[in-house]
Amino acid sequence: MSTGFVFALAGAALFALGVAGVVLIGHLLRRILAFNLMGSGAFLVLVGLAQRQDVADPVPQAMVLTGIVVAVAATALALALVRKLHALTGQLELPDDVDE
Amino acid sequence: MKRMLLVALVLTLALAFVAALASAMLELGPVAVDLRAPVAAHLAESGVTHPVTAVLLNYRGYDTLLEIAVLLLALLAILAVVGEAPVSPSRAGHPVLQALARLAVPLMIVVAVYLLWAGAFRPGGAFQAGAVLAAAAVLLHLVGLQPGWSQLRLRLRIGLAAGFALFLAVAAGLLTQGSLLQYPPAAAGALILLIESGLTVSLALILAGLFLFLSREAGA
Amino acid sequence: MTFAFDLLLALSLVWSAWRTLATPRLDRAIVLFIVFGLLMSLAWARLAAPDIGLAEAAIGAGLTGALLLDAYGVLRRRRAEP
Amino acid sequence: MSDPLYDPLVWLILLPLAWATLAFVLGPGHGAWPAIAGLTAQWGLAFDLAQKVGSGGAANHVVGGWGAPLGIDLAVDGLSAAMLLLTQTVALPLAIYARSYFKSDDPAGTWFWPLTGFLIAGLNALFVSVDLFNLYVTLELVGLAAVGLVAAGGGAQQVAAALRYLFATLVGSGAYLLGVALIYGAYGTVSIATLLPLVTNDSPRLVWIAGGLMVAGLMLKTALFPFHFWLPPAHGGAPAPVSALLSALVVKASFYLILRLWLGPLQTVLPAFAWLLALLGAAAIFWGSWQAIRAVKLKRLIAYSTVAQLGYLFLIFPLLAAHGALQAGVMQIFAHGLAKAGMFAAAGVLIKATGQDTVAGLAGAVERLPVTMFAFGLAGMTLMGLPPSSGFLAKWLIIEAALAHGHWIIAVVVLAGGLLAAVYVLRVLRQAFLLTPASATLTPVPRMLEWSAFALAAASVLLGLRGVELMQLLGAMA
Repeated sequence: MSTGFVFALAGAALFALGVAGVVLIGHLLRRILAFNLMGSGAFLVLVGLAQRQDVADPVPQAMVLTGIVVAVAATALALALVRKLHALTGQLELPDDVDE
Repeated sequence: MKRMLLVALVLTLALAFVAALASAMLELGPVAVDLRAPVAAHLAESGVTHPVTAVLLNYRGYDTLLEIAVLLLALLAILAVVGEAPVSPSRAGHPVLQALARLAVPLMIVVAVYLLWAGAFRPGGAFQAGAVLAAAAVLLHLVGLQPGWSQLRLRLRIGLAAGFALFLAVAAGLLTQGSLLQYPPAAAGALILLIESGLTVSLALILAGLFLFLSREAGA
Repeated sequence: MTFAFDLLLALSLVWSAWRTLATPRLDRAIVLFIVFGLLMSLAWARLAAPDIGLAEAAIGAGLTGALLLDAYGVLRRRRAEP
Repeated sequence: MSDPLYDPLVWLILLPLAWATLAFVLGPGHGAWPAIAGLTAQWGLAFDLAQKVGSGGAANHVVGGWGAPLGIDLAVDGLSAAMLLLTQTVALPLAIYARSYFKSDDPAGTWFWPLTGFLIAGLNALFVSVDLFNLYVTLELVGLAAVGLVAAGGGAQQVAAALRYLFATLVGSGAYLLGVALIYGAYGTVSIATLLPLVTNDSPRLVWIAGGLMVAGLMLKTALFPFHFWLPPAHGGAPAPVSALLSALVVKASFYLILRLWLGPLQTVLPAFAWLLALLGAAAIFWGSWQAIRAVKLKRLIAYSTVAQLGYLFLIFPLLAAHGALQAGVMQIFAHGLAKAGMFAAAGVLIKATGQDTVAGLAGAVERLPVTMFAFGLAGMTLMGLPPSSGFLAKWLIIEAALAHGHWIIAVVVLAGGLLAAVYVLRVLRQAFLLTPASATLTPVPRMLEWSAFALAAASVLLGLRGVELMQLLGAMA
């Protein structure tokens, strides 16, 4: 089994773990961690699967560079929202959505 | 009890998904399109010799243009969320740490300039350079030499937007060559270096801003 | 030999990711996440992608880690104050 | 193209990026005029492009001059041209509305203009892109801009809604990205045109998983039942111009992408899911309408109506083989886009004027705000599907396509959905016709707010009379 393949498989596991985390975990900071794991998983699949013959492919590598920047942008925004929510309510979990 | 069932269900689904994905990956044959050949074939016209930089700023430069827009946008959204907050006095840092930071920062600037210049022919480029510069600013903040940013003065706004605006202007200007971001091969190297230099400054400011705008309410 | 290293690295990635989500203490979770980011940089190096390795270490582990730690610090201080 | 500098397709992306950046540099609260000027020009470009495409010419642009699969291509067919036209047509009146809506000291309006600029740029870029990875970047541009707009300057409720929305949109684009990664792994390209001949019935299993992931992610972003949980708080809690932009345009963008994949590279894979999507669409119509009927707050009601109206879009999937189903879907996108923008804009006026955000607080609105209530009624007419509105035309086309296939059950769902819509629209109108309570006070609102809401609502009805042109545009689809 090639290096690319091993990491593509790890990426698939990380993605699934991340999604399960986002779905199951209520704590918002941990949810942000889970989202980042999920993103890293997708990146590993993108490069690993494309390089399953172990020949470097610059195209998916450049895509992942783009993806990492997008992910950090999303993470920073999520953290800003969590900090704001905590400042306003003192909570680190989402309140129930009510229509009153 | 219900919670346990939910956890078990989701984890089982996740495992099943991984198993299905893994087995499907294993039965994959050779690919129909191999982009390595055209990437290498046009490298001479791309203006750089490092293939990843060629993809990032030339072949798929349009992706990168939009990606910088995403980054600037995220900073904007953060500003819209946190609003105008009173700036907290910077934490009093340890003098030894401050001295170390004073030593480290010039070194980091040198590294950033090297990374920017190296990007044309080896790993490196505007992103890594910008990240190192941003890290220098964050370091200064952590040891108490740089307060969190409170007010977004015009000069700072221009600095944050300049890299993107420059990239956008070059992309649009190259319409005269026939299409968006169509570098003339002779000028490609110079134009890419110009864009990357602008991006390095703005990326550093934006990445540092992500940190410094958020941490200004640190004392609150 | 290299295969064994790859396998070990891949397993450590998944394990550190799992611990990040499962460990009860938040500060440990964040530290584990930063460790995960550094392991990712190693993985990128193994995948002949040094550009991503650099970016991952600087942005993925570094900046994201700093943002998370800063947020954690503020939240803890807020909790301690009132 | 004779003059390379004038390519409407490219300027539809560059212009909003430029005025968004300008608005950011101008600073907090500034940028309304560049935005309105830019959107006016964009409307002209979109109209020009639609005419060109409608008369048989396809438009494309080879970014960087490389050509797919090495570079990124942009292309416009009838469907994209229609979406571009709708986007500018909805955004321009909303910009005029928002300029009067946000007072200079309103924290929600501080960065409204640059955020909206990036949102519109992302939408336009999404509608013209034919590269799966580039589409991912545009999805993130749209998603983060939308979340920023929802959260801007808001209280705890709004921030919580934005977080819910952010996680939904991030997981959605994450699933889409994994799908793209698998496609690249299987074929070595992400260009739609290159993929088209490669993806066949006997494609590897991985491609099916990829298709499922991409569509599931996009369903989450489109808020298709049961993934709609994030929509009512976000659309119901945001400032009115933002709610209007999100309901009219943003959820349509991810739907458009499902349609694009369905008709394009994944046409051999996705039809296996057709009835599942239609079933969820039907469930969305019933559940969304029921929640709208029960809603306490006015904007909550309108947001749940969006959940229901999105359901109709998914009814067309089992019918797509038939002539007319695509036209029906696009007509519904237009009808709901215009009507819902008008309705949220009208609701914004009502809430500003009466100072109350509940349906019960609307008593007496008709005599005091006749123009706005008339706008609300017109938009409601489109949502119910009464002739001659475009909503009627859309529902008629769906029913026609359904009966042509012998799928009468879809026709029944459409008719029942119209009746349910009538219940929640009439619930608002009935309240508005009640006598004004003596205690009520009325804050004067700028005329411009009322009339821009009216223009959007009226357009949703009048489009029903000019539907033929839109159909012709779609006829030019490749």
